Amino acid sequence: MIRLPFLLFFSAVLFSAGIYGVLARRNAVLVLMSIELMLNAVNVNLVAFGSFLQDAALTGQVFALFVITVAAAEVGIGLAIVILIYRNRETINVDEVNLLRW
Amino acid sequence: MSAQEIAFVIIAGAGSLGAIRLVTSKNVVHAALYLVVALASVAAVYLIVAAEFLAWVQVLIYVGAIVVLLLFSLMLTKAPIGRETLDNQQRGMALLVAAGILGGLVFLFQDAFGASSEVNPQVTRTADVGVSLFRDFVLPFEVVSVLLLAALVGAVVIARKDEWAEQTGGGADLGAKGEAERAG
Amino acid sequence: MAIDTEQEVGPGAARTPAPSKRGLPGIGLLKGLGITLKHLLSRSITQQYPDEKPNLPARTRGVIALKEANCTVCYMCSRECPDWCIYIDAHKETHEPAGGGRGRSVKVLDRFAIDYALCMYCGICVEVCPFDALFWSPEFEYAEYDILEMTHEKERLEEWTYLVKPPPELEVGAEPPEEEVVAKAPDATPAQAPRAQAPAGPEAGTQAAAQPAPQPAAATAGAPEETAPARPAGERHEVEPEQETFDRVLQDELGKGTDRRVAEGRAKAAAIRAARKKAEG
Amino acid sequence: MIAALLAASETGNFINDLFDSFWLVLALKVAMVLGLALTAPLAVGYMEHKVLAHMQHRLGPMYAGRFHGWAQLIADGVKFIQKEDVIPKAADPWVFTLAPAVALVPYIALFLVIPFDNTIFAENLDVGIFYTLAITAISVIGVLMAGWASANKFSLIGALRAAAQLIAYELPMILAAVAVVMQAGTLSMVGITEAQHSHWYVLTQPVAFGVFLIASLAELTRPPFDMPVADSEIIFGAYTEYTGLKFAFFLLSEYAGIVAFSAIAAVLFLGGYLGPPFIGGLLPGPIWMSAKVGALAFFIVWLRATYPRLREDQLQRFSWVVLIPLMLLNIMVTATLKVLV
Repeated sequence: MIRLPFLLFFSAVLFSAGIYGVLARRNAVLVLMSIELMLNAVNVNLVAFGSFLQDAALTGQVFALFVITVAAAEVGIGLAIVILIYRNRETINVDEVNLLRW
Repeated sequence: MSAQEIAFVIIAGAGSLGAIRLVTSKNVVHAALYLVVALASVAAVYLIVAAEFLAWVQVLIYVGAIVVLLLFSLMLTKAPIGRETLDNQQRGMALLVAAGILGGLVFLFQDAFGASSEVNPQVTRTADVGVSLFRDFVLPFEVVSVLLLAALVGAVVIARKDEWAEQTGGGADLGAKGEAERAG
Repeated sequence: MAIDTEQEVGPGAARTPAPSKRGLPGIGLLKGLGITLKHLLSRSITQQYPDEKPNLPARTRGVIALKEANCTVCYMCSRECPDWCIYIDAHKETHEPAGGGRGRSVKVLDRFAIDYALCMYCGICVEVCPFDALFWSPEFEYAEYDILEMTHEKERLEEWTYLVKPPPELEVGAEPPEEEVVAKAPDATPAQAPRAQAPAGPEAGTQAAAQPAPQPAAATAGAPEETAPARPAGERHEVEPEQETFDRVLQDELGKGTDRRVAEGRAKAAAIRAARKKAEG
Repeated sequence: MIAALLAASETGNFINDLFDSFWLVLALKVAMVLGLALTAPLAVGYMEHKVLAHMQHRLGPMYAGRFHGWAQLIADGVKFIQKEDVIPKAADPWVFTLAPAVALVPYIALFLVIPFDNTIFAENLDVGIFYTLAITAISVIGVLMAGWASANKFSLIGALRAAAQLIAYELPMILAAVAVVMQAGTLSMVGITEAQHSHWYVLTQPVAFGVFLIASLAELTRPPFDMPVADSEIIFGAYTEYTGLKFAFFLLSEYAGIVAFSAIAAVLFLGGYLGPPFIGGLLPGPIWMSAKVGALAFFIVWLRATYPRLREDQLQRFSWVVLIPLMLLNIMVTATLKVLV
C-alpha cells in the first residue's frame, strides 16, 4: 500500500538529477551515467503505473525490461565510442570532441 | 503511513541522495559508486512494488554488468578528478533547468492522479512476466534482440584496434579490411 | 577443457595439428589430476620438528664447531671470513724445556668466538683452517632471544664437536677416500707418506688421535698437498715429454716470432700430449 | 512489502511452519543464514589447508585445537583481529573501507536461497537461481573498489583483471544455468531440485555442468584462473594493501564464494538435497546436500593443487571463443529437444 505520488516523486528526483548531469558534466562517462539515471526514472514510472493500473498483461514491467535491454546496448556502444575517442584524442571531455562542429 | 511506505521513503531517500551526489561528485569513481546506490535503491523499489523478476534483472544488468563496465572504462581512461575537469561552465543554467523540471513534475504529479491514489502491489510471478513477454510482446522482443545483436557487432567494430590500418599506415573501409583478413 | 591445445607458438604461427602421441585432447589434464590424487592418498613426509627430531644426513652443515686443541691461533679463519664474524684473542707464552736450552714460544688461545648473527655459513673458515680445528657440525638448535647472545664462545663451539656423526657408508662404486688410496697403493713413493703426515706432526699429532674418529678430513690434515701425487699413482701414467715433438713445436713457435718462454711452454705441453697419446696407444 | 513477499513465497518452510511471529521468523532466518555463511567457509578453508598440504606430501596445520589443527582458521581469525588496520596514506579511505563489505555481503545474501531439504531453506524465491547469479555479480564491484581505492598500480591491475574476467565468464555461466532452467521449467532452487527426482541434470547437461564449473572457478578467481591475484606478477592483486580484519573479509568472501557456487552447481546439476537413486532415502536431505557441496569444494581445491595459472589472453579467448558459442549451441539443442520430446 503505497501512495502513487511517492513513487512518482522519486522518479522525478532521479530524472532531474539525470538532466542536471547531462547538462553540467564534461566527462563522457559521467554523461552516460546520467542518461542511465534518467532511463531508470522512466522505468520506475512504468512499473509504478503498471502496478497502479493492475494491468493483467504486465505491460509496465515488460516495457521496463525492454528499456533495460536498450540501456545495456546503449552503454555498450557508448563505452566503445568513449574508449575509441580516448585512444585517439587522449580525452573524454565531450566539449573537446568537436570534430563534427564544422 | 504503512510499513511499505516507510520502507519506501527510506530507500527512495537513499536513492535520491545517491542520484544527487552522482551528478555533483568531484571524483568520477565516487560518482560511479553513487550510481550503484541509486540503481540498487531502484531495484529495492521494484521489490517493494512486488516486481521481483524486474528487481533482479536490474541488479544483474545494471549493478552487475553496466556499472562494472562503467568503472572499467573509467579506470582505463585515467579517471580524472576535480570540479574543473568534470563540470563545464553551464552549471548554473543546468541547475536552473533541472530544478525547473523537478518543480514542474512534482507540481503535476501531486494531484494528477489524486493525492490519495494508491498502488496495491500484486505479487507477480516470473512465469506471468514470461507469458506476457512471449504472448503479447513477441514482436518488440524480437526487435530488441536484433538491436542487441547490432549493438554487439557495432561495439566490437568500434572498439577494435584497427590492426590492418596500422600496418598499412592508413585507414581503410571495413570491406577492404574484411577482405584482407579473409585472404590471410 | 581443451586449454592446452589453445597455445600459439608465436604471433601468427600456423597451428600445427597435435602430435598423435598426445592422445585424446584433455587427457593430460586428467593425468595431472590423477597425480595429485595419488599424492593425496600417500603418506606425507613432514617431520613435525619440535615433537619429532629431524632425520638429518650425517654431514649436515648446521653450525661451525671448533676443536680448540687443534687451533694454532694462525688467524687464517678470521682473516678469510667475508663478514668478519670470528673473534680470536691469544697471548704468547714461552715454554722452558725441561732439559734446559732455549725456550719455545707458543701462542695460547684465550678467546675464540663466532658471531652467528653475522655468519653467513659460507664455510670458508672451515676450508682454510690448516689443522681442521674448524669443521661442520649438524647442530642447528642454537637460536637465542637476543641478537647479542648469538656470539657463541669457544666452550659452546667445542660442545658442538661432540655431536658430529660418523660418516655414512660410501656408495657402491664410489671413489675410495684418498687416505685409503695412499695407504694401499704399493707403488707410492716412500717419500710421500711422511710428507703427508708432516704438517700434523709436532704440534697436533697427539690431539689428532683425540679427535672424534669420524672426522676423515681431520685424520688427513694437509690433504691438498698429497692429492697431486696420489692421483697419478692410481689413475694416470706419468710420461716423459717426447723430445722430437718438443723440438719441432719449439722451432715452429720461435719461427712465428713467439716469445721464447711462451714457446717453450707450448712445446712442452704438445710434447706431453703426444707422449700420452702414444702411451695410451 | 517484504512481509507480503515472504508470505507469498513461503510454502513449507520449516521455520514458518514452527513459528508465526514475523520478527521471530525473520530473526531465526537471519541467524540461520549468518551462521551458515560464516561457518561453512571456515570448514572449506580448513579442508583446503589439509587437502592442499597432503597433495604436496605435507601435513598442513596440526597444532591449533590439538586434533589435526581443526581450529587453525579460528586462530587465524583471532590473529587477523589483532593486526593493525593499515589504510595507505594515498588511499581513498571511504571506498577502501567499504570494499571488503561490498565483496562479502552478496555471498552472504546468496545463502538465503540455498535449500537443504524441501522444507529447510531460508527463502524459496520464485526467481531463486536468477537471484543467485544476479547477486554474485555485485561482489566484483567490491574488488574494483578495493583495487582503485588502494592507490597502488598492482591493485588496480588486479581489479581490472577481476572485472574483465567476471564480464567474460558471467555469460557462459548464466547460459549454462539457462539450459538447466529450460529443462526444469522453473527458476526456483527447490523447484529445480524437485525436477531431478528421476535423474540428475548432470546426465542430460554434462557440457553445461563442465562449463558452469569452469566459469565458477573464473568468477571466484580460483586457480587455474587466478590471474587477478597472481602473486608472481601483481603481488596479491586488489587485496595487496589490505591488512587485518578487512583482509579477512576478502578471504572469507572467497571461501563463502566457493561454498555458494558449489551449492548452486549441486542444485543445478547434482540434484541438490536428493540422494542418488535407490539409496537416496538412506540419509536425510541436508546430509546429501552438504556432501555434494563438500565434494565440489574438494574438486575446486584439487584443481588448485594440479593446474598452473593461465595467461590473461588465454583466459579471455577461452571464454569468448570456446565457452560462449558452446553454451549457445547447448541452449539451442536443449530448446529443440524440449519442444520435440
